[in-house]
Amino acid sequence: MSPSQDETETARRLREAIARQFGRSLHIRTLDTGSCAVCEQEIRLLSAPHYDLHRLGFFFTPAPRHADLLLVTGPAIRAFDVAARKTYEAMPGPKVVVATGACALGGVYPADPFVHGNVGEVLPIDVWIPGCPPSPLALLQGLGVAVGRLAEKTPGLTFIAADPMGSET
Amino acid sequence: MTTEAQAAQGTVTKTVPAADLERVTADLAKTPGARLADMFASDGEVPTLRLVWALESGYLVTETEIEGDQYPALSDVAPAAFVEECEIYEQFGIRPVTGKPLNRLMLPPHAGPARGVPGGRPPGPTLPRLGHPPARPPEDVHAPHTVGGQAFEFPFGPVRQVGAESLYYGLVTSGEEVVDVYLFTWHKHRGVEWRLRGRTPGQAMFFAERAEGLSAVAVGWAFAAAAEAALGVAPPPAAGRTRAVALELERLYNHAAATAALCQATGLTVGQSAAEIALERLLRVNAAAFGHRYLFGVVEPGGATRTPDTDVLRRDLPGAYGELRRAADALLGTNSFVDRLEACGILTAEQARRLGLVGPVARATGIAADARLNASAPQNGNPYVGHPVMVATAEDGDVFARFQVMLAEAAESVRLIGEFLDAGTAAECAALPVKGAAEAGGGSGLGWAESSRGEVLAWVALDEDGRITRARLRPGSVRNWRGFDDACRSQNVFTDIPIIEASFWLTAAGMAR
Amino acid sequence: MNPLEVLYGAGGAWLVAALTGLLAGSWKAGLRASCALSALGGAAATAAGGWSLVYGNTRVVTAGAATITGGPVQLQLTSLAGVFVALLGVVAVAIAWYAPRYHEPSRGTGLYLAAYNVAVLACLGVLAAGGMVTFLVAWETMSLACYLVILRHPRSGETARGAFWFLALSEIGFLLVVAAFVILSAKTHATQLDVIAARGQLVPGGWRAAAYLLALSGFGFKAGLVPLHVWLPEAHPVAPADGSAFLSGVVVKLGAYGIALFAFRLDPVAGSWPGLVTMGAGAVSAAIGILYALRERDIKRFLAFSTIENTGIIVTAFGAAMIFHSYRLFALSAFLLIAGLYHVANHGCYKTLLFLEAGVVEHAAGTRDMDRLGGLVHRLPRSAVIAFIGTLGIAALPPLNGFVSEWLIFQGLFQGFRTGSHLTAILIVLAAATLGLTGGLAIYAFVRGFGIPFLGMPRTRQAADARETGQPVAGPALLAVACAALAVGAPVVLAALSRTARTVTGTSLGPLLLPGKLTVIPAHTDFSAFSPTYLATFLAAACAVPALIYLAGRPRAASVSVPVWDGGMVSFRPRMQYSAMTFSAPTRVTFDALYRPSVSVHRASDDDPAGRSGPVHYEAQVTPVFERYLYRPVVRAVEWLADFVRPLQSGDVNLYLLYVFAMILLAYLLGAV
Amino acid sequence: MPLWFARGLRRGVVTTRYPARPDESAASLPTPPAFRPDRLTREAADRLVAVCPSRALERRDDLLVFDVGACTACGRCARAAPSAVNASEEFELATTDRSALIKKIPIRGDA
Repeated sequence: MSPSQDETETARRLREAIARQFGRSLHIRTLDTGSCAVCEQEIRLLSAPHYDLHRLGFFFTPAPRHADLLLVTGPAIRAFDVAARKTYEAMPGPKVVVATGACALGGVYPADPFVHGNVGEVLPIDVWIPGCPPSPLALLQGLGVAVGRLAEKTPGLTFIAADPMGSET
Repeated sequence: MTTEAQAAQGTVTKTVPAADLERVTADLAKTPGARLADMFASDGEVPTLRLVWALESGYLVTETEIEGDQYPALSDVAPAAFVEECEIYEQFGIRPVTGKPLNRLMLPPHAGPARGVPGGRPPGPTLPRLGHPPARPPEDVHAPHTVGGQAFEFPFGPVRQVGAESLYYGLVTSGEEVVDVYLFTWHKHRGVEWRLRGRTPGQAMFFAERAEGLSAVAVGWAFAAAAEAALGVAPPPAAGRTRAVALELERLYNHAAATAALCQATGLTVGQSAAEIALERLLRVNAAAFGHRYLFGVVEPGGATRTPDTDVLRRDLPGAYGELRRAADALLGTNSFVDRLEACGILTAEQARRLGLVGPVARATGIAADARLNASAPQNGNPYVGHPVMVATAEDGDVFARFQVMLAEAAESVRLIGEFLDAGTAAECAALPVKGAAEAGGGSGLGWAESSRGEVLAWVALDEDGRITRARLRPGSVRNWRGFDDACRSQNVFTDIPIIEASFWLTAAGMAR
Repeated sequence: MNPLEVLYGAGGAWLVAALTGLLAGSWKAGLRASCALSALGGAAATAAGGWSLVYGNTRVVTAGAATITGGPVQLQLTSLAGVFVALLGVVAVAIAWYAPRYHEPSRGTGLYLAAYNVAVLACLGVLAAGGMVTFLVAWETMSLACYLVILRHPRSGETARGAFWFLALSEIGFLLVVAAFVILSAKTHATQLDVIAARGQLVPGGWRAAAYLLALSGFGFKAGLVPLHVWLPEAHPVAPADGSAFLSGVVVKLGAYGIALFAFRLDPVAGSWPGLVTMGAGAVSAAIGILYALRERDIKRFLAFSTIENTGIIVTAFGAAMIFHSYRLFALSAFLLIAGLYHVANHGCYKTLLFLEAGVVEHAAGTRDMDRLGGLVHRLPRSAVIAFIGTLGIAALPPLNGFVSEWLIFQGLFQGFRTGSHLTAILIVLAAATLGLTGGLAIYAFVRGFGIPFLGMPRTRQAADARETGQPVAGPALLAVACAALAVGAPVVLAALSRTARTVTGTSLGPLLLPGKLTVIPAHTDFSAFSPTYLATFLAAACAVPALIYLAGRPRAASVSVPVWDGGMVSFRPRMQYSAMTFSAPTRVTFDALYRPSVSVHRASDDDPAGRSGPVHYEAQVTPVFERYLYRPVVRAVEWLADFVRPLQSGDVNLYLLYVFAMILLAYLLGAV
Repeated sequence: MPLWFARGLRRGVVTTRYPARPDESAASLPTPPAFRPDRLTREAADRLVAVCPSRALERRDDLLVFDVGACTACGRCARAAPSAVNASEEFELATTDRSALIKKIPIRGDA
C-alpha cells in the first residue's frame, strides 16, 4: 500500500515537529497487533546493554498518554482494531507511528477475515521498518529515521547485484 | 493405515466408538504415566474427534466419529481436555453433552455465531472456522464481581507493559491477594491452522514456524515430523541432528530470556542486564551459526535447509553460555531475588498431572515428562535416540523450582549440542513424494518436539496430491497457560503475577495461533 | 436583658414548633410552619449562645416553685454551655431548612417533627439547666424524644433494634449520671449547680473520684466512648437523615458537655489520674472508631463510627486539659479546653452536613451501600460540592476547620513535656501518637467515603438513575459556609472561646491568641504559631496559580479530549473499579488482630473438575468484638436473672400483700433502730 | 549488591556504537536478496515468484517487482536460483515512504 502524496507530506511535517519539540528525548509505546512474539523480543532487547536505547534519548513508556511514538508489530488482527485505535487516540500529538516487521508491512499474512495483513489499514503509518524480525540494529536505524536524525538509505538502494563477479561483500 | 507403519513412527492409532469414548478416556486418565496431550477434531462428512495420549512407549491417538455435534463430556474425567473442548466448540460447533459453560478461547466476541442466538443478540460477522460455527456463542470467560463480595476485577491489558504481547488478564483481587485470574487471548488469533489447509507442507512450514516465533524450531520440527509421518518419509540422520542443534539453541536463548524476564519482574535491573547480555550473545551465535537470530527457516519437511557453522558454534557458544552461567550464579547468590521466587506461584504435581502441563512447569513439580525422551521411531529421524537426554526436575513446583530446572536444562542443551556437532550435521532434505501420499504414510501423522516451553504436538492429514486437509498445531503454551491461572491463585499477591508469568515464559501467540 | 432571656425565645419557638407539628399532621403548610418556627428558635439560640460567650455566666433563674420536676426549674446559661447552645442553634436552623424537602408530608412527619422539636428543646434544657433536677429531667426527656426521633419508620425490625440499643444504653448511662449527681448533692447539700461547684471542698476525695468516674462512664454512653459506643452504628442508620444528623451533631456532643461540666465545673478531682483516664478513653475511642469506620459500606454507619472517632478526639483534648490543670499549667489547660470546644463546634457542623448529604444520596439512589453507588458527582453536582467541603473538613485537611482544631489539639498535646513528670509526658505523647494515627486513617477513610460514592462509574442501576430532583441543598450549604467561616475566622472564634475558658479555668488566653494578627499561639509563645486565615488565603492563591498557567498556556495547547486510557480493552465495567471494601483491604490486613476477619472465598473454578473459571465471591467479615465479647454476656446474665426472679411475680394477690406486709415490717424495724 | 557492582565493572562495556559507527554483528543478519538482472530469465523470475512465501515478488513482463517491505529474508529464492540471487547485505531499510521499498529489477537474462 503506497500512501498518497499529502500523507507523506503530513508525515514529514510531523517528523519535523517531533524533532523540534522532543529534541533528544522521545518516548516509545509498543503495540502488538498479533506478532509471533519475536518482534517483541527484539524490541525488549533494545533496552538491553548491547543496544541501550537510552543513550540515544529514546525511552519506553507503558502509558500511551506519555508516548510520542507508537511501535506497531504484527499483521493488524481485525479483532484488535478497537485496542489499536484506542491506543493511537490515547497518544498526544504530534505522534509518529512506526510499522515494524514484515507482518506489519504486509509480508506474512494476506488480508483475510482474520487479519488486515497490513498495519497501514488501521493506523496512519509514518515509518516502515522491514525485516522478519527487524534486528535491534534495524530498529535503532528506524527510530533514527523516525525522528529525522538519520538519513534513510532505502531510496538509494536498488537490490541489484551490480556485476556477476563477487558483489556479495 | 497399518499399525506397523504407525508404530514405526512411534504412534499407535486406535478407533474408539463414540459409545465407549467416555469410559476409555476415564481409564486412560487413571492409568499412571498416561497424559492427555492433545485433543482435536477434523471435519469431514462425519467429524472425527482425536485424543492424543502420551504414554511411556510413545503416543496413542484415539479416533472417534461424532454424530450430531455432540460427544460425551470428557473434561470431567480428564480435566486436561477442557481447553480443547472449548476450542473444538468454537471451531467445529461440536460440544460435549454436559450443560456446563464452554469458554471463549480464540474467536473474538464480535465474531458472533452464524445463526443468531434465539432471543439473543443478532449474528455478527462470521469468521472462517475449521468446521461449522457453534449454535450459540461460547461464554465469555469472566469472573463477575458480585456486589456482595469484597473483591473487584483489576483489568490488565490487552495493551500491557512495553514489549509484552497483547493479552488480557482479568485479575480478581480483594485489594491485596489474587482471588482469581482469567485470560483473553483472542486478540492474537491469526487462524494459522485454518491457513494451512490446502497448502503443501513446504509452503505451510512458513506459517507453522510463525505460529509461535519463540519456538519456531520446535513447532516447525513437530509440523515437519507430522508431515513426514503422513508421507512415510524420514529425514536423513544428519539433518535430524541439525534440527536438534537448532532446537537446543532455541531452548538456550529462551531460558536466557526467561531469566531476564524474571529479573525484570523482581525489579533486579542489574541481573536483567546480565541475563540480557547472555541472551544477546546467544542470539548472535544463532545468527552466526544458522543465519537467523531466531532460527527461522532451519527446519524443512524432509530435513533441514541450513547447516550450522560448526566452527562458530564451537568457538562462540561456550562464551555465550558462560555469560548465562555467571549471571545465574550471581542471581542465586542474591537473596532479594531468590526470596521473591521461593514459594511463589506454586503448582503441585497433582495439578500438573490433572491439567496435563508440560515442559519446565511440569518438571518443576517433579514430573519427568519430556518429549525428547520419547525414543521411539528412530527411523523417523529422532536424533535423541543416540544421545539420551538427562531430564532435570525439581520438587517444589514454585517459581524458584522452575528457574532451577531452566538452568539445568540450559547446561544439558550445551552438552547435547556438543554431542550432535561431534556426530555431524548437514543440511539435507529427503524428497517428499508429491503424489500418492496414502501408500507410504497413510496420509496422516503425528509429530512432536520438546520446545523450551514444553512438548509441541502437530498432526497433519494430507490428501492425494499431498496438500493439507487438516493440520493441528499445539505449542506448549496452549497447555501451560491452562496452569497459569491455577499458579496465580495459589496464595499470591498482586506483584507476584509478573514473576509467575516470567517463570512460565509462555507466548500468547502460541496460545491463540 | 441577658442571653438567657433570648433563650426563652428560642425555647418558646421550639415548643410552638413541636405543637404545630403535632397538630399539622400531614398538612404541608403546617409542617413548613413548624420547620420555620424551629429555624427561628435555632437563630435565637445561635444568637444567645454567641452572646453568652462574650457575656459570661448568667445568674441562676428559678422559674416556678413546684413543677412536674418535683423541684424548682432552675435555669442558667454558662458560657461553657454557650458554645453548645450556639452549635445547637446552627444545627437546628440547618435541619429546619432541610427537613421540609426531605420528609414527604404524611401523618408520621408531623409527629416526627413534634418529637424532634421536643428533643431540641430538651437539649436546650440540658444546656441551660441551672439545677441538678432540671438537668436530669431535661436529660431524660432528651433521651426519650430522641428514641421517638429514631423510630421515624417503626415498621422495620432494624429500626426497632437500633432505637432499642439507643434507649437501653441511654438509660444505663442516665442511672450512672444520676448516681454521680446524687453523690455530689448529698455531700454538698445542694441541687443548684453553682452551689455544688462552690462547695466542692465539702466532698471528700474518694466520693469526688467516684462521682467523676460515674459521670465519665454515664456521659460516655452518650458521647460514644469505646466500648460504650455500640448504639451509634445501630441507631444512626435507621434514623431519618436529619434525625441522625441531630444525634451526631448535638446529642453526642452533650455527652462531651457533661464530661466537661463535671471535670471543670462541678467536681474537679485532685491529681492527674482522672485526666489521664479521660484522655486515654478518648484516644482509644478515636483510634478504634476510625478503624471500624474503614470496614463499613453503609454510609451512615460509616459516619457514625467517624463520630465516635471525633468525640474521642474532643474527650482527649478535655482529658489533656484536666492533666495540665492538675499540673497547674493553667494556660495549657485552658488552651486545650478551647481547642476541644472548637472541635465540638467544627464536628457539629461538618458531621451534620455529611449526614444530611447521606440522606440526599439515599433519597436519590435508593441505597446507602457505597458499593452500590458511584459516579454521583455527575448526577448530584451540588450535593457533591457540599459534601466535598464537609469531607475536607472532617478529614482535617487544610484550610478547613477540622484541620485547625486538630492542629491546635496536637500543639497542646506536644507540650506534654511541660508537665515535668516523665510518665505523664510519655502518656500524653502516646495519646498524641494515637491521634496522629487516627488523623492519617481519617484522611484514608474519607478519601474512600467521598470517592467511592461520588467518583468513578455508577455501580448499579439505581446509582446510574440518581437524579437531582429538588434535593434539599440550602441546609447543608449553610453548614458548609459555617465550616468555612469557622476555619477562616478561627482566631476570632478562639478569642471568643478563650473567654469561656476564663470563666471555667480562671485563666485568660486572650493575649496569646493574638486575634489582631489573626495568628494562633498555643499557650506558649516559645512553641509555635500559625494563622489559619493566612493559610486559607495562601492555599486559595496557590490553587489560582495552575489555573492562571492553564489560562496562559491554553492558546498554544490545542486540547483534544479522548476517553480514559483503559489498556485498549473492549469496555470498562463498573465491576472493574475499586470498591469500598477493596480500597480498605490494606488496613484489614494490617490491623488483623483487631478485626479478626473471617475470609470466605467461593470460586466456581474450584468446584468444577475441569476448573472452568466462573463467578467469584469473596467475603471478609469483621468480628464485632464488643458486641460479642462484652454485651452478649451481659445480656445473657440479665436474662438469666430475669428467669430467676420471675417466681416472685406470680399473679397471686395474697402473695403481693405478703410482700407489702414484709416491706412495712422492714421499714418499722429500720425506723426502730 | 556490591557483588553486582563488581560484576559490572569486570564485565566492561558491551554497548554498540551504532549508529555513530557500524556494528560488526550486523554482518550475520539475514538480509533481503539482491538480484542479478543478467542472470534473471523470465522462467527464473517466475520460479522465484512461485517460491516466495511472503508474496514479495511479482513479475511484470520484463520487470521483477520486489517489495522489500514484505520480504522476510527467508532465503528460499536464493536456494531456488543461487546463480541469480544473493544476499544484499543491507539491513538499514527503514523508510518514511512505503513506495521507496518497492524495487523494480530488470530481467535481462537471455532465455
